[in-house]
Formats: sequence, structure tokens, C-alpha cells
Amino acid sequence: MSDMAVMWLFLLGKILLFFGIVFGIVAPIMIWVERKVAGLVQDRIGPNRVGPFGLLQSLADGIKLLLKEPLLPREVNKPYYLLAPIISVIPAALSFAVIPFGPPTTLGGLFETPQRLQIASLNVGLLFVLAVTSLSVYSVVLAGWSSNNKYSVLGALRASAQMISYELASGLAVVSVILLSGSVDLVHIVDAQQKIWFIFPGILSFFVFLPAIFAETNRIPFDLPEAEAELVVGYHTEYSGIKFGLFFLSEYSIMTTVSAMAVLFFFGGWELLPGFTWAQAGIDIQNTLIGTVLATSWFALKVIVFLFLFVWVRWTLPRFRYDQLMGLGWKRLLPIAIFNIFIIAGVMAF
Amino acid sequence: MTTLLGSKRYYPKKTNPYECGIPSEGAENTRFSVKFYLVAVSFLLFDIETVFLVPWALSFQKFRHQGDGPYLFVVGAVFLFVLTIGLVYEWRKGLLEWNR
Amino acid sequence: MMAPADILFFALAALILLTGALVAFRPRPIESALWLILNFFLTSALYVLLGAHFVAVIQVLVYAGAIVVLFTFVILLLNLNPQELGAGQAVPWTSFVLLIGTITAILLCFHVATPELLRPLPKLSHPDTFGTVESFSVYLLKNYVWSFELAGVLLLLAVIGVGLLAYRKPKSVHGSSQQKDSSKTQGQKGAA
Amino acid sequence: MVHVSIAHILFLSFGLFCMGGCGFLIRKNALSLLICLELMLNGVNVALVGFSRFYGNESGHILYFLVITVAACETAVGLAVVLNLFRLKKNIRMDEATNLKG
Repeated sequence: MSDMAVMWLFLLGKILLFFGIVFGIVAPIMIWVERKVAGLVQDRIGPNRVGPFGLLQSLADGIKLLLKEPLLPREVNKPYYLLAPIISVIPAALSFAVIPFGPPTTLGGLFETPQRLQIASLNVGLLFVLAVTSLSVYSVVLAGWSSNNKYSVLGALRASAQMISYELASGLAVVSVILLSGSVDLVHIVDAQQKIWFIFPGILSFFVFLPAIFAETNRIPFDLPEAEAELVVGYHTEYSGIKFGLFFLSEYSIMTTVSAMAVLFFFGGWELLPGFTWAQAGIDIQNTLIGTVLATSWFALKVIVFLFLFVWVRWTLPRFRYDQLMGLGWKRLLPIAIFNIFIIAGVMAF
Repeated sequence: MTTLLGSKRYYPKKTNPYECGIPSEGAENTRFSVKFYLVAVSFLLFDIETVFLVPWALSFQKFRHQGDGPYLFVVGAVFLFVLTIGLVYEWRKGLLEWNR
Repeated sequence: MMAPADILFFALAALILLTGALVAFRPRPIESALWLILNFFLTSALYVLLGAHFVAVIQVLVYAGAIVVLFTFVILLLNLNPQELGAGQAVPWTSFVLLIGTITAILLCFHVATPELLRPLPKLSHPDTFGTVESFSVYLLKNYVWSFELAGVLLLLAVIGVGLLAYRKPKSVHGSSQQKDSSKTQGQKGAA
Repeated sequence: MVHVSIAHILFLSFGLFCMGGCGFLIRKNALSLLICLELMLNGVNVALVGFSRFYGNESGHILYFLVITVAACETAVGLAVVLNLFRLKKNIRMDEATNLKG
């Protein structure tokens, strides 16, 4: 009975911790970092009034969005208009749930068997993430269509066409990861990288995956759907207040998810260094608490590097033209991904 | 939440479709290019091929341990070849050109 | 007392039928499509209940994530008004209710007459591996290689078919004639 | 005391198929027709997965895969036809698509 209670508390703790971290800390801090880096790149200060170094700026913005007048534009299709932001949060939250954020652990002997540090342990974790992220198209389409504004519809069509094109490329890149690891369980994929990180054999698929995740999150240099100059801001033109805030929040949380995916697939998750495991460094990440904390922080650090890359790229690169964007997806990344699968399979077979 | 907290001061223009401050022009229900359909349809067909590749990729190591690696490679290579024919067809036909 | 899994099954079945009815009878195609997504989700949950984990994921990935996306795209692209859609019904639906009711009654008699159909589902011999991706993949590639390859060929044929249908006259697709057409329909709308 | 049996699964499958079929026959626009066709295929899929569970082997899952492939191809080509129909007639009403009628 007490074991059950501990299990439930552990599960509850995982859920609260993770959602708290992601929606309460990571996303707001990401927004703050984004604006600070923007300031840095553009040689200005960025937010500096609210809290130390403007750290509480996101909180202030959140409160502002919450307190804003709930505006319902006249032409919109009400139920679908209200549904779209909620739908945008669901894939973001669901895809988080299956990402392991640390090695399986006994938490320093608290449990008999190692527990996985993920909210929902699925043996089809990778496919689940692919399936759930493919649903984020709907929030975009729904938002654009229900807004009944031509900029919104055009922005939504562009955004979703771009998302599905690059989803294909990232899907094929992931096939080569499956080929290398022989598993679709995210923890097993990390375990398979103890000898060698998949960035080395799968360098090509990484270079397919990276632009693909940038494009799927609609970030510069792939932010054409939002192209302020031509399309106002795209599919969420008609949204304001907390409804807009939800889109914003889910964008940043999806960014965190895809960064975590990139680290899990290609950079060994919480493994220490390529070819040099924690065990070789004399640290037991499964049975000691300190080892678990170290490995988890190491994983978090890798994810943060990726997130920084997102921000850095945004403020450095210009925007693509739409035909260039589609051309890149279909004529470069897709053939490269297919070729890459062919090569990896060939090398593995013979 | 916002319904409780937010202020409610509507005036008619506020709820107009957004158009940079000037009144909206042109019909809202414009029809869009068929290009978007082609992107979606290519995505659908290639997505299913990807889904078919997943079981193949997953069982590759298992078959390799049983010495059936080359066999599975040929199976996958034929499938990939068919997939590539489709892609080349689209390319040659100009399906992938956005600025036709 | 019913087992929780059984209760869940019946609840899901009821919801699936409800959403199915909404798909079939909502007037606008976009609403049908949205209910169809929910229907596929619930069906996916049902598949998990039936031990088909991989199939459940594929249901979401392919049906909800790709096929219905294509539908919504076309619905958005055409952006049809009720008159162009053809409002109303082609045939009164009451006749079908009668027909389906008859078939259901016959089926019901058949089920009651064959009691082995009403027995609880048998225990699985390998409940841990049944329906997982691993066992599915090996089963597919051991026994059904030809179906695997032929599915690829079928997809290729679909690509070619779509190419032929949609690409017969690339100029007229979105050249000047398309614009003329759309302006004409808009003019009609304005007049009406 | 009610158990889930193969009969229940088949009834669900049959129900879905009928909903789809009913919608298919009474709707006038081609888009709804195709959507209802998906619903019918989904009903068939439920039966396949149910039988797979009943017999305890995965052949049904494989058939499900093939059905999904066919469904995708059918949707792709069907929607291309609908687009062409719209280009020709400026509507997608099935009761007006009678060019092939003798």
C-alpha cells in the first residue's frame, strides 16, 4: 500500500515538476532570453525594468495578457475560433509527456527497480511524438479558417504546408535513427548511444533534422507564415489576450520538445561524452542520487544549448522566400534523407 | 479567467477583421491556389511510405543478427527505389516547383 | 460487475458511434472533418484497449495527421458556399434507417444463435509482445514482404494518378484563367 | 454481467460502416462523400483489429496497414477528381455530375 502511495506521489511529482518547469519556467525564460539576445544582437538593452535584469518581464507580460479584454472579432466562427488555441496547447503538452529527461533511476535507493524519469512511459515513444506533433497542423488551420480574415487563411495555409513538408523530412531523418538504434523507445535510443553518438553515423540525417525542426516550429529563417510585412502576423492575426498567449506558450514549449528530441536522437541524451560513459567516469547515474542529478542536468544543458541555437539563428539569419523554402524541403532534404537511409542500411547490412 | 478579469469596452470597429487600420477590402472567401493541395497530397503519400519504413528499420538489427541483413536490405532498397521513382516523377513533372 | 476495461470499451464504442453519426450528418464538410478527427482519436484509444499499440499510433499519425489534413486543405482551398456544396439530402434518410434496422435485427439473431461469438475475448498467449511495434515489424517482414512492396507500388501509382489528374494543364491551374474564374464567381456572389 | 466479445466489436464495426454508408448515400457534395468513405473504412478497420485480438495473431494489423494505404491513395486521387470537377462545373454537387450518363 505504501509502495503504491510512493509510486503515485512519484508520478504526481513528475507531472507537476515537468509541467511546472516547462510552462512556468522554461517557456517564460526562453522568451526572456530571446528578447535579451535580440537586444544583444541589435546592440540595445532589451527588457530591463521588471525584476533584476528584466527577468520578470515574461511574468508581467503573462499577467497583462491575462488581464486583457477578451475580444471576439465580429466575423469569426466562434466555437472553432475558441477551440484553436486550446488545440495548439494539447500537442505541445502531450509530446512533453513522453520525453525522458533523465536516466532510469532508483533515486538513491528509494525504489527497488529503476524508475523512468518521464511522465508517461511508452514503448512507442518516438512514434507517439511524431503522431502528436503532426496534429499541431490543426490548430493552425483552424485558427486561420475560423478567423475569417484573408491574411489569417493565407498564413494558415502557408504555415501548414510548410509544417507538413518538413514533417516528412524529419520523419525520414528519424527513420535512420530507428535504423541505427533498432528501437522506438526513447530511453533505449539513448542507451544505444553509449558506444557512439548517432551524430557521427547519422550526420546527414542530423542536417536534415535540424532545418526540419526549425521549419516545423515556424522559426526564422522559416517564419514565412508570420512574415509581418506581407501577412500581418499570419494565422493568429485575429487573436489577442490569453488566446494569443496560448499560441505563444505552445510555440515555445514545442521548441523545447524538439530540442530535447534532437539531443536524444543525435547527442546521446544524458550520456557524458561520445565514447566516454558516466560509468567510465566513475559515476553511477542509476543508483546514486548525485549521479542522477548530474546526468539530468547534463541533459538539460544540452537542451539549453539547442534552445540558444534557436534564438541565435533567429536574430542572425534572414528569411527565406517561400519557393526557396518549399524547394529546400522537397528537393534537398527529402532526397538527402532517402539517400541517407539507403547508405546506413547498406553499411549495416554488409 | 479573462472573461472575469478583463475589462469589457466594445466599440463596433474594434471587432472588424484586421487590416492595418484601414477598412477591409475585397472578398474574404477568396479561393487559393491548388499548389497547397499538391503539397498536402505529396505529404500524405510519402508520409505513408515513411510509416512503412518504420517497421522495416526497426526489425533491421534483429534480422541482421540472424544473418538476414542483405535480404532485408534488398527489401528496403526496392521499397526506397519505388519511393524515389515517385519523387523523381513529381520533380520531372514540375510538381515540386512553387513558381510555375 | 463489469471489469473496468469492459466499461471503457462500451463507453468508447458509444462515443465512436456518436462522433461517427456527427461525421455523417453535420451539414458542412469542415465540421464533418473535425468530428472525423475526434472519431479517429477515439478509435485509436479503442485499439489500445484491444492490444494493438502500434496500430493505435498509426491511426493518429496517418489518419488524423495526414489524411484528414488533406481533407481540411481541400475544404479550405475550395471555400465553398452552401449552394455550390449542394445543400439538403439526395435521398431521405428514413429509408436507410429501415434498411439498417433490418440488417441489425438479422445480425442480432445470428449472434444470439451462435454463442461462441458472445464469449469473452480469449486470453492472449503473448500479452507482452502482442501488437507492439517489434513483433508487428517482424511479422510483416517475415510473412508479408510482397504486400509491403506492393503497398509501395500502390503509393507510386497514386502519386502518378494525382500527377496526371492535377497536372494536365499547368498553365490553366493558376494562370490567368483561374483568376478570371474566381473573379467571375465572386462577381456572382456579389450580385446575389 | 457483460463481457466484451467479438460480437460487440463487430456491432461497433457494423455501426460505423452503416453511419458512413448512410452519409455516403444521402449527402450531395463530393467532399462529404469522401469523408464518409473514410468512416466506412474505419469501421472495417475496427473489425480487422478486433479479429486480430480474437485470434491472437497480427495478420489483422497487417491488413489494417494495407487498408490505410488504400484509404490514403483513394483520398488523394478522389480529391484530385473533386478539384477537377470543381474546375469544370464550379460546384461539387454529385447530383449534377452527370456527364457520363447516356
